[in-house]
Amino acid sequence: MKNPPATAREILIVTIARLLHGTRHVAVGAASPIPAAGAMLARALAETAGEPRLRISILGSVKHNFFTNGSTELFDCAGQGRIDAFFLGGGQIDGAGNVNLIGVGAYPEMKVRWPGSFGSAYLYFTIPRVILFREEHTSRVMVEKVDFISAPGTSAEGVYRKGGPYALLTGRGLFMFDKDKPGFRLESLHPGQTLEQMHEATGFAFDHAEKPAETAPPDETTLALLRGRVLEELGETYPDFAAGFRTETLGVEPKEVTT
Amino acid sequence: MKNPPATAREILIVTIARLLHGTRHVAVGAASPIPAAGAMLARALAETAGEPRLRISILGSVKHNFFTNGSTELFDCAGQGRIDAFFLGGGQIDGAGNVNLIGVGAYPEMKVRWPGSFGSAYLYFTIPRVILFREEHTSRVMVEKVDFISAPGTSAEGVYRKGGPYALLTGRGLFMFDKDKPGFRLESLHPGQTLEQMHEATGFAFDHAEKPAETAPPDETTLALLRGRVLEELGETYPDFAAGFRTETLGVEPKEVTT
Amino acid sequence: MQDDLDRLAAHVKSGMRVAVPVDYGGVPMALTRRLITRGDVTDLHLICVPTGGLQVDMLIGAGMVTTVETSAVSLGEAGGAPRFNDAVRSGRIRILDATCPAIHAGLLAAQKAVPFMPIRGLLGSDIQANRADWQVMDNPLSEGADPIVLIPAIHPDVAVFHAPMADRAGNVWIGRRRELAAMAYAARTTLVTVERIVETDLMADELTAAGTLPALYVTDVALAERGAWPHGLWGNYDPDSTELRRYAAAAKTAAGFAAYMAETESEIA
Amino acid sequence: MQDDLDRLAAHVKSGMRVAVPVDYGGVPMALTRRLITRGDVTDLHLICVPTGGLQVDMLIGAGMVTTVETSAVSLGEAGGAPRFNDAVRSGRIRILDATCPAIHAGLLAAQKAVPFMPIRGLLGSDIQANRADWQVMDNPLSEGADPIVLIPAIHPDVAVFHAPMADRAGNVWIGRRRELAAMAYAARTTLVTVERIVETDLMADELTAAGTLPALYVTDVALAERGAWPHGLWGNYDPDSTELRRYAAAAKTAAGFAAYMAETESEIA
Repeated sequence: MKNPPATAREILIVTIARLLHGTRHVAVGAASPIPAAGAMLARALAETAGEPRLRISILGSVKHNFFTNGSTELFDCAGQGRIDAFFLGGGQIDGAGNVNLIGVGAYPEMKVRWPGSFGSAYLYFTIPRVILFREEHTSRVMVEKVDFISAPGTSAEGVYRKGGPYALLTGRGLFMFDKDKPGFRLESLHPGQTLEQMHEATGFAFDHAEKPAETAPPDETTLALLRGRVLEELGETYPDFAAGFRTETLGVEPKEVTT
Repeated sequence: MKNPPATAREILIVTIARLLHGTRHVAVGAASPIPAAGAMLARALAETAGEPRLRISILGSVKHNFFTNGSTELFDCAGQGRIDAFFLGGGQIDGAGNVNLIGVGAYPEMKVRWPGSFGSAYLYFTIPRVILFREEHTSRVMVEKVDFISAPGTSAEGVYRKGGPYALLTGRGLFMFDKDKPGFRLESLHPGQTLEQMHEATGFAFDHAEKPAETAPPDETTLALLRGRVLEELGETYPDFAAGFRTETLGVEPKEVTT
Repeated sequence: MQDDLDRLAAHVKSGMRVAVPVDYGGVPMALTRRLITRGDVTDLHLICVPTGGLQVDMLIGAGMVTTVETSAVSLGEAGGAPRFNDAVRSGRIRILDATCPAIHAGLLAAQKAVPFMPIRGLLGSDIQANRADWQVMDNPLSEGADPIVLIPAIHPDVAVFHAPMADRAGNVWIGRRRELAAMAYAARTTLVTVERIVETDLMADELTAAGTLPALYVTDVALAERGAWPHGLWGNYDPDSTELRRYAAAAKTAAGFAAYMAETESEIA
Repeated sequence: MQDDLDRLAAHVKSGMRVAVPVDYGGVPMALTRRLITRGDVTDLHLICVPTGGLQVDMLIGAGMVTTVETSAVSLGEAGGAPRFNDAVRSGRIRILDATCPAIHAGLLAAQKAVPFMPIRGLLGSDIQANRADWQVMDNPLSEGADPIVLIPAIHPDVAVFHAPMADRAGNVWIGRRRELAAMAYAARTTLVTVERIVETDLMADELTAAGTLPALYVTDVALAERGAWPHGLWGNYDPDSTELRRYAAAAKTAAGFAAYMAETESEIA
């Protein structure tokens, strides 16, 4: 029996694993099962390929917590250059890679207030591969200019900056960030997406090939690894997510990607 | 049977206990049994008098170690104003309260090199009652001007300074520091010492009464406390010192103070 | 009748700067509810170390807060913090938005008794642009221009948190959650509630001592079983997500918040 | 035959900045003797965290050291450090005299990835006067003049220490001796010798995790029983004061030092 084809979620996880290739230490936010799954898949793939071990820190988790110096250690560790990749979301993300986690409208008495900037204004400066990850890709999220810069995408010459945006991954596609431009270039459209839809859903201009590639689905080995070992590892930290994932993948009302 | 009178060492310990009266937290260097004994006596006296508890941190000791954040915590704690008193020695001490823990001669290739300044250049600025304690009182120790300032006795106006010299206690007598002058004033001569001897042994000028007082011996209760409970507590950290002390006090070749 | 929680609560006075922990790091909810029930404190300046949750939302809902300095306030999986969001939108509280390591840096400056700590990052953010108290200067150790932000020391009047255990001498076991120690080092008064009080000396055994905040920094301790509920306490119990969601739904309006507080008060206080 | 100590020693190269611990804080003497026996390293810059003892004296005696940055070097109860004192007096080594919290501040700056840390005190001392690398500036957050010293970040190439135990994953239990963690955070490479290697996961139990330096910061670990001897190791064994005094007496001269080293070499190496 052949495996069912990759779901939309699996495409995201596999894409994240690709973006993490070659990293040694990845930090993942507390409630981020898809980035965590991507990191776990990257770790499993690295192990299979005999590459150096990938360390995954999941913030707020006791089991995947490599830290013993309180909540400041993540930031110290990032500053020391010991974290290669991290994920940032964003209530708004603009074409210059600026991220807004504060709210909509004029600061401070905003129309909509979100929780706050967390560590973004530091980690965006210190971690080389920051992957902007937001499943919702609409023109209210992907805006021309954010209402508030929690963390800027680029910095003026002379400003100490070791890190920044590396890629933007959404439910519609994958963009890579070009810090010299600065701006995003569409790398691939997820299966089922069109360039026209992408333009419509995106408030900022972006570079793209005339006919953008489609985000590649995983090969059989990778998919097996994801649905086996990785799903099991994921279940230890995100039991609800893993259970839902299993249902989705193995058949009840499958929201499968049409490839 | 009446207790034998106080020895020279006991006079030092009792004087230290007096200087510590009213403090809440005293830090003592690693190899400083006499200051430690003074602090333990002050603690016992405070307890007897129903005064607030005196905390004693003995550096390098496991048992009397109130710290759990590594060797930086003593300094942080002092900076926070949580340590009221501390003891400093000094290869040289001068009349301005400057302390030299580095050596004799021209720095850096000195004629005599001592270990180094340890934390003096910080603790002298942050702990209100720093007691300069050195049993040897000769003109090679008590100099007009130190060859190297490990820690200055006073600071220029506008310099952040919460602490500094409070008293100078030696084998010959007790001085109090006047930071406005700045300089030392002889408070009392230990039993058997004369003002003339004191001038001869001291390289710096100091204020004094025409007929300086004699350092007061302890009363019977204090002496009993010292020879009982305090000596027992001291033995837990400084067994050799406590044993020697016991011998000295209880009779074999007693070096008693003639009162 | 006055009990241990009242004795702790009495240290908190109107106008004070109160440091509170992150939602998974030992939130003293029982003490917070007691403060609200007593009703004698207003004008608090909360410092979230480095983010806040239910505790912050409730204190704001109860009208006890004037200023919040934080990197975020939310109810985690249960969504946004309704009373916080409402108060910010309406301008009823002053918000000092920060980023996590900047709050840690401010506390560290207080711990080290220095006026400021330098920090990388932040430049070009609107966080920085809105913090007049943070200064930018050129790194004096660099030859070229090298702008860097200085975070002034944060000196809380009071730090409050909940921990697994304390001993009779007031030593508190905090394990790896060393930001709780950082709060205590920086604060003038530190109030701790614990799940249990042990009869051993936490400092006597090197294994427990390694995770212990010494009594030296602890003003007072009170027993409060399940004292972080409905937040969780690491190694002891998980967050009660049903209760957090129940609160999130109720507190969408001021009236709903009041009803929730009246209804659940007796359970705890 | 190459063994684990050789593998560790091979990380230390001529010209490196090596951070070493205080004499009661886990001194890797077995590793130090191995470095001396190998004899292939010179021109070391030692950073004592914050003071040094026998280890520093031996490395200087062996001619492997060019610079010592320290708040003190002594053999404690056994007296002054003879090879250190002689080398300073004769100008054979460069001495960077510091004060304990300044060394901690420099390491903390590296830990925090900032170029400097401010520190109080020091002004008016000859320590400050002789450190061209330390800068004085006026506190920019103060209205009046408020001079303050800036200590540049200290970035050791290697940190070395001895600890009670490590697990198979390379997590190291340091207990309360958190300056060992500070050294590791600041250093590029961290080499640890331990009394024993345990089969449990030190990070899995919150009690041991609280005193553990994570493997993340540990480059390599080697077993070395009584690896701090003749220094002591807290909770394990006391200093061997007879041996320290024997060394102190022998090392008064260069020849005496050489004889001592030749004679005791085979015991350890």
